[in-house]
Amino acid sequence: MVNGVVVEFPALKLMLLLPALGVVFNLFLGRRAGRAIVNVVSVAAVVGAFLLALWALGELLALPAGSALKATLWSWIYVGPLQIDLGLRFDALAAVMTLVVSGVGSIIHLYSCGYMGEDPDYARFFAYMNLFTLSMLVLVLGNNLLFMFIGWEGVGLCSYLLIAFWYDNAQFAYNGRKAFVVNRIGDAGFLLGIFALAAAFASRGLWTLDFAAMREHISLVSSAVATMAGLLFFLGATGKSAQIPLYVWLPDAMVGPTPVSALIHAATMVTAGVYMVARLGFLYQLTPATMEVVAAVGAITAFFAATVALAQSDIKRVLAYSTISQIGYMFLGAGAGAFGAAIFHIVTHAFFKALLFLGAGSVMHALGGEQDMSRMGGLRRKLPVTHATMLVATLAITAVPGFSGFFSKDEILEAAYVSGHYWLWGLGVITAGLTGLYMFRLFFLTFYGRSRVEAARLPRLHESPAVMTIPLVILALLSLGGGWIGLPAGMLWGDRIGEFLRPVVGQVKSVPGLEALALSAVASAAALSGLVLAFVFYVAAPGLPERAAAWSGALYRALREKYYVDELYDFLVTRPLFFLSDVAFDRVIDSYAIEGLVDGAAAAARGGAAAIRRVETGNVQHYALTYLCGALAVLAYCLYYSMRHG
Amino acid sequence: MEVGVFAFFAVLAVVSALGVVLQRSPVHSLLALVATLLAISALLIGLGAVAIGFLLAIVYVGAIVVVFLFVIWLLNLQRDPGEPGHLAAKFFGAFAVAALTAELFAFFVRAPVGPPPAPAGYGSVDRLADLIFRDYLVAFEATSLLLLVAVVGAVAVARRWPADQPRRSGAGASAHGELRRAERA
Amino acid sequence: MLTDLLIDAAKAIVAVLLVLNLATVLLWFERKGSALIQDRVGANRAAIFGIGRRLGVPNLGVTNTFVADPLKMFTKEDFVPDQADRFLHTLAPFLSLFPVLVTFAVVPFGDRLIVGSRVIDLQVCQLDVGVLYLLAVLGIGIYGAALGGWASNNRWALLGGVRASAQMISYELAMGLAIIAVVMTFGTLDLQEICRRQGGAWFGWLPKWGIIYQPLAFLLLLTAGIAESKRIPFDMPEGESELIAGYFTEYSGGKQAAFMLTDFAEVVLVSALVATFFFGGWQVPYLYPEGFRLPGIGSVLLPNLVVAVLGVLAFGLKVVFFCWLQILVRWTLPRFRYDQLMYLGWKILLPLGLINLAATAVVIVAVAS
Amino acid sequence: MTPVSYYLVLGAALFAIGVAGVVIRRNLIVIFMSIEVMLNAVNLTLVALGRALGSTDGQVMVFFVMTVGAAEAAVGLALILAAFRSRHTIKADELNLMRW
Repeated sequence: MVNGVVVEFPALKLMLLLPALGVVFNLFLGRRAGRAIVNVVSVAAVVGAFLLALWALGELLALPAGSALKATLWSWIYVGPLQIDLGLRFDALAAVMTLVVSGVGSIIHLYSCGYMGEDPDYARFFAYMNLFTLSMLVLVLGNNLLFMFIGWEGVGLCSYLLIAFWYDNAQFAYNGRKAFVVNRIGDAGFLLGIFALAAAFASRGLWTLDFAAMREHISLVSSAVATMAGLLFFLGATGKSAQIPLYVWLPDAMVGPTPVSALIHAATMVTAGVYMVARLGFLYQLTPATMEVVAAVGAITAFFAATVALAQSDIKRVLAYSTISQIGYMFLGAGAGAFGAAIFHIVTHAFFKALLFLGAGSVMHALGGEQDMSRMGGLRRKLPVTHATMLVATLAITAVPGFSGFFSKDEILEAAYVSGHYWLWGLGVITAGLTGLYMFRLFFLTFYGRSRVEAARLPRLHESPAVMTIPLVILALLSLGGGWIGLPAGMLWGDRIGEFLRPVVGQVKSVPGLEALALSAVASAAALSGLVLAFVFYVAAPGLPERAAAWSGALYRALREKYYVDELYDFLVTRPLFFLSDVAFDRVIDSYAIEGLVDGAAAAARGGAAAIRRVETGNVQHYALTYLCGALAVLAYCLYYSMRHG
Repeated sequence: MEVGVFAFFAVLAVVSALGVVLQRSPVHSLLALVATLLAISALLIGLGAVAIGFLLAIVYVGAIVVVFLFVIWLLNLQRDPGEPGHLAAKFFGAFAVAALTAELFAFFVRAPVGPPPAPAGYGSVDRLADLIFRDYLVAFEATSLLLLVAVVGAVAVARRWPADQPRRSGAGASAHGELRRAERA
Repeated sequence: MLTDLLIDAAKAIVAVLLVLNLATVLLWFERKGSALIQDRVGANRAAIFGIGRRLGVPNLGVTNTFVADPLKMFTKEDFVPDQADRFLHTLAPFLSLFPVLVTFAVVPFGDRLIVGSRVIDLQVCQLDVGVLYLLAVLGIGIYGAALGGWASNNRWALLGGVRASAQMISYELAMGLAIIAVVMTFGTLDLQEICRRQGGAWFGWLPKWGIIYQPLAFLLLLTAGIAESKRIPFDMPEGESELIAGYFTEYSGGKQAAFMLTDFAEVVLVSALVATFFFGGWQVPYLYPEGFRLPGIGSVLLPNLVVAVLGVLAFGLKVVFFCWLQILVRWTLPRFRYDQLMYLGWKILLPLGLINLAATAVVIVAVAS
Repeated sequence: MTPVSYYLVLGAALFAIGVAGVVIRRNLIVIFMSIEVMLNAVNLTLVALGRALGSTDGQVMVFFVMTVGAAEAAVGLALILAAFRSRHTIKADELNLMRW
């Protein structure tokens, strides 16, 4: 399958070096350098990485299909036959991800300069942001599982640091911890998956974690091991990408600064799980069962999150659930074998979701931090640019034909249908309708209707500065046109991104043109009906939602309370754990066993010391004499040795 | 002839080294130390290490031992009363030293008999400087740093801090203080 | 073999006698010179049978300086204080005088003398590392004063001894730095060789003496040398008005004579060193081994013997000149205070010496490259 | 030439004498002087062995030993001074606050 060449390309190292320098600078000199220099350095670091990525892409395109660029940073672990380098590999998959990470990252960094313009801790913020970019690039570019895992952990760390960025708020800090802990559960799965895979290869005599080598020799792995490893990796993916059952952290992560939500919790980090599954596609293709699990979890999560999003009133929370839902789509695509489509959806999703978050940030900026949609409304005229760009983004996520989301979502649903997952396809279509509903609910509640903004905030209502609106416009253009790189096969220039990715992620069978058109039509109809419903509910007949809510009663409350999942987790996991810690570990094991051990060791040391401290007479000459005796012994041994051996 | 010169300085070195250890008065010990060092430097010159021999005399006799002398004066050390001290320690010490002597002798008596004739320029300043400033340059610079640190440390340790100044009355003490103030100024 | 030994012995004896005699002459010189400077008569006693007076020659005090005083010195009771350390008390004067005298072993007092096939170097002991020897022996010289002061068991003497040793150790640094600068300039540690390299002339008329290369080092060496000999203005160790006579307060007779002799021998030594390092030693301007070569005038061929003798005379003349200079200094300048003395040594001379050394090194490297 | 072993044996003897001084004498200053004797015995041995091997490195070592010895003397004597100031003794066995 892979017939390209691998070319040494040292500039890849530079791609990591730039954000790393940004981190070091911001961390140690940032405060002293001042805001302007920090802004310039941080943005330049990421933009530089983006330009390098473009250069690398140019190099890659010049090579035959399936080629890759590589660079080696250092030799890392050399234990017996196991040799792991910190190596970078820039193939088509990595190229797409790198461009998204650094490109969208650049835009969001730029936006942050404005958004964080008044925060006193800007240097720390940008240090974390650059560190995140660095980690994400490591995750994407790493040529082996272990190096990838470093990036994986790095982004988790940055996510934690940035969620709890305003750490003096106890709730924010708690949410940060929650994200971290939930992620750790997934990471444990990832790590166990690495071990399983490494062991499986090692038992056949292949000591490697390198993607290319593993892919080449994947036939060595039995399907049972592949299933286990695949499920473990997928557990990791559900943690990082916020899928059932480990999605609970993402809605709470919205307390971080909005650019963080845009970059980390919408555009890049949360798609890492999808990327990982795509990267390990060769493994998943071995085990249809795992693929089924991935697809099912994806579709169910998509639907589930979409329903919850219907009833949320916090603008960022709605976006968070929509993110979970969209990533569910990606996993649906990946589970259906359409890794290319999943990656394509990552790209388009990055554009419109970043735009949505930044737009929401712009709205919040204008309203002085207000996140509750019930206190918005009628902002269309006050925030024209935000309004226009948000409209584009909402159309894109609703998958209205022609906008970017349409193409990628269409591809995914088509793949689900073609691979025979009709139920999941149906769920996806329903979710598409829900998407249209809740997204336009958000849009209309925010920009249309009667203004519900608090009176005190009205006079200061203003459009965001250019440094924030320009990123919005760029992202809007990308949301509008970004999908056209992946048209359905045979149309105009065809599926360019799919062809580009094909050597890495493989191909799915497609359906005849007419059937595909029919599938698209169904999905689009669902999406548009959601749109229309939203219009009716929130613009045409504003009283309707309340009545609907009252009518549905318990269902609506369940949706608003997110199906009580947090409470369920609290009851099932958190409380028993606290109880166990408190009673069993603290009062019994810690008090008696561990303290007894520690005290016993201390007592033993004290007793021993009391016995032998008499040696310390404090008289230098006694020490000298002792030393002399030792020297005499050594000398005697040397003498003996030299006499024995001439 | 040569052996005679060696024997003379060897005996001088040993006798005066014994003097260092056995003299009751520190000043006499010190003088014996000077004699030992001079004998050793003469022996070094006899071995062809001319420059190092003279350097030893300059550095040790001309500087280091003088500092010892100052300290002896500063502490106003008189002759030791000669109390027996720890007899056990002395006994074991003497025993250990005897063992050490025996072992060292056992080692060294089997050394090569005659040294080869010294090559031209052996032990000259040129050769020495060549080594120090080329092969051992880093070590040399490190010792210069060491000396600086030692000087600073010595001043810091030996300085009379205001807190522990024992205030004594009397002309001598105040003159001393005046001198210190003047030196500091 | 035996001849060599004899020649060496002869050179040594000549050198020692010359130094000792010169020291004695200096004593007289100082007495009369100080009298001249202070507008008094000075030594004028103990004429033998009044011969001079009968002949109408003014009594210059020659007799009491050269005959009566030594006689008196050596016949006086050798007094050792009761609580003194007798051994060290006796040893100290010799420990003081001996190093100064043996220092002269490496000071060249003339060029080669060729007798038949034998070449005699007019230097007691030719030593490749003469300068190191010089510094080593001067270092030992401290012990004489220090131990003399300590062994007397007298507060004044001890103070004098402490002052003397502190002063000498302090000024030895400046002295060493000055000498090292000269050594770097000429690239040798051999004093005879240093003299030789000061031969010849620039532009045919300016003698290549050390003073031209190292004027600062000359001042440093002269100053430090005077301090080393513990004479005014650096005579704190003996400071009569404060410490009676410093470290030799408790000395009398021959031992005191040895201390005094040390002083004057040191004066001679400083003069000899200054002459050797900075004024060409035995070099006579325009005199080359084959004879005079006067710039712009012509040359005169001379036999080796004449050249050698001229060299020795020139060296003597230079030494006497600097002796005179030191005596002049002694009787003109007031005494330093002790802290001023330390200040001068550590904070002026030492930094100057270091700067001079660094500058010399830079210039040497620049010239070499 | 004098055999090198003579020098080595002499060095050993001087070293042993120095050790004896360190172990037996109680006066810190004298102990210190004995250490200097030991150092210089080692210096002698270094040069003698260097001579036997025809190398100058032994002399360079002596050079470094001297420098270190100078530093050691400066700091050591300063310590003795400080100790004397606070405890009014320089008897090695009376400066034993650091026992037990």
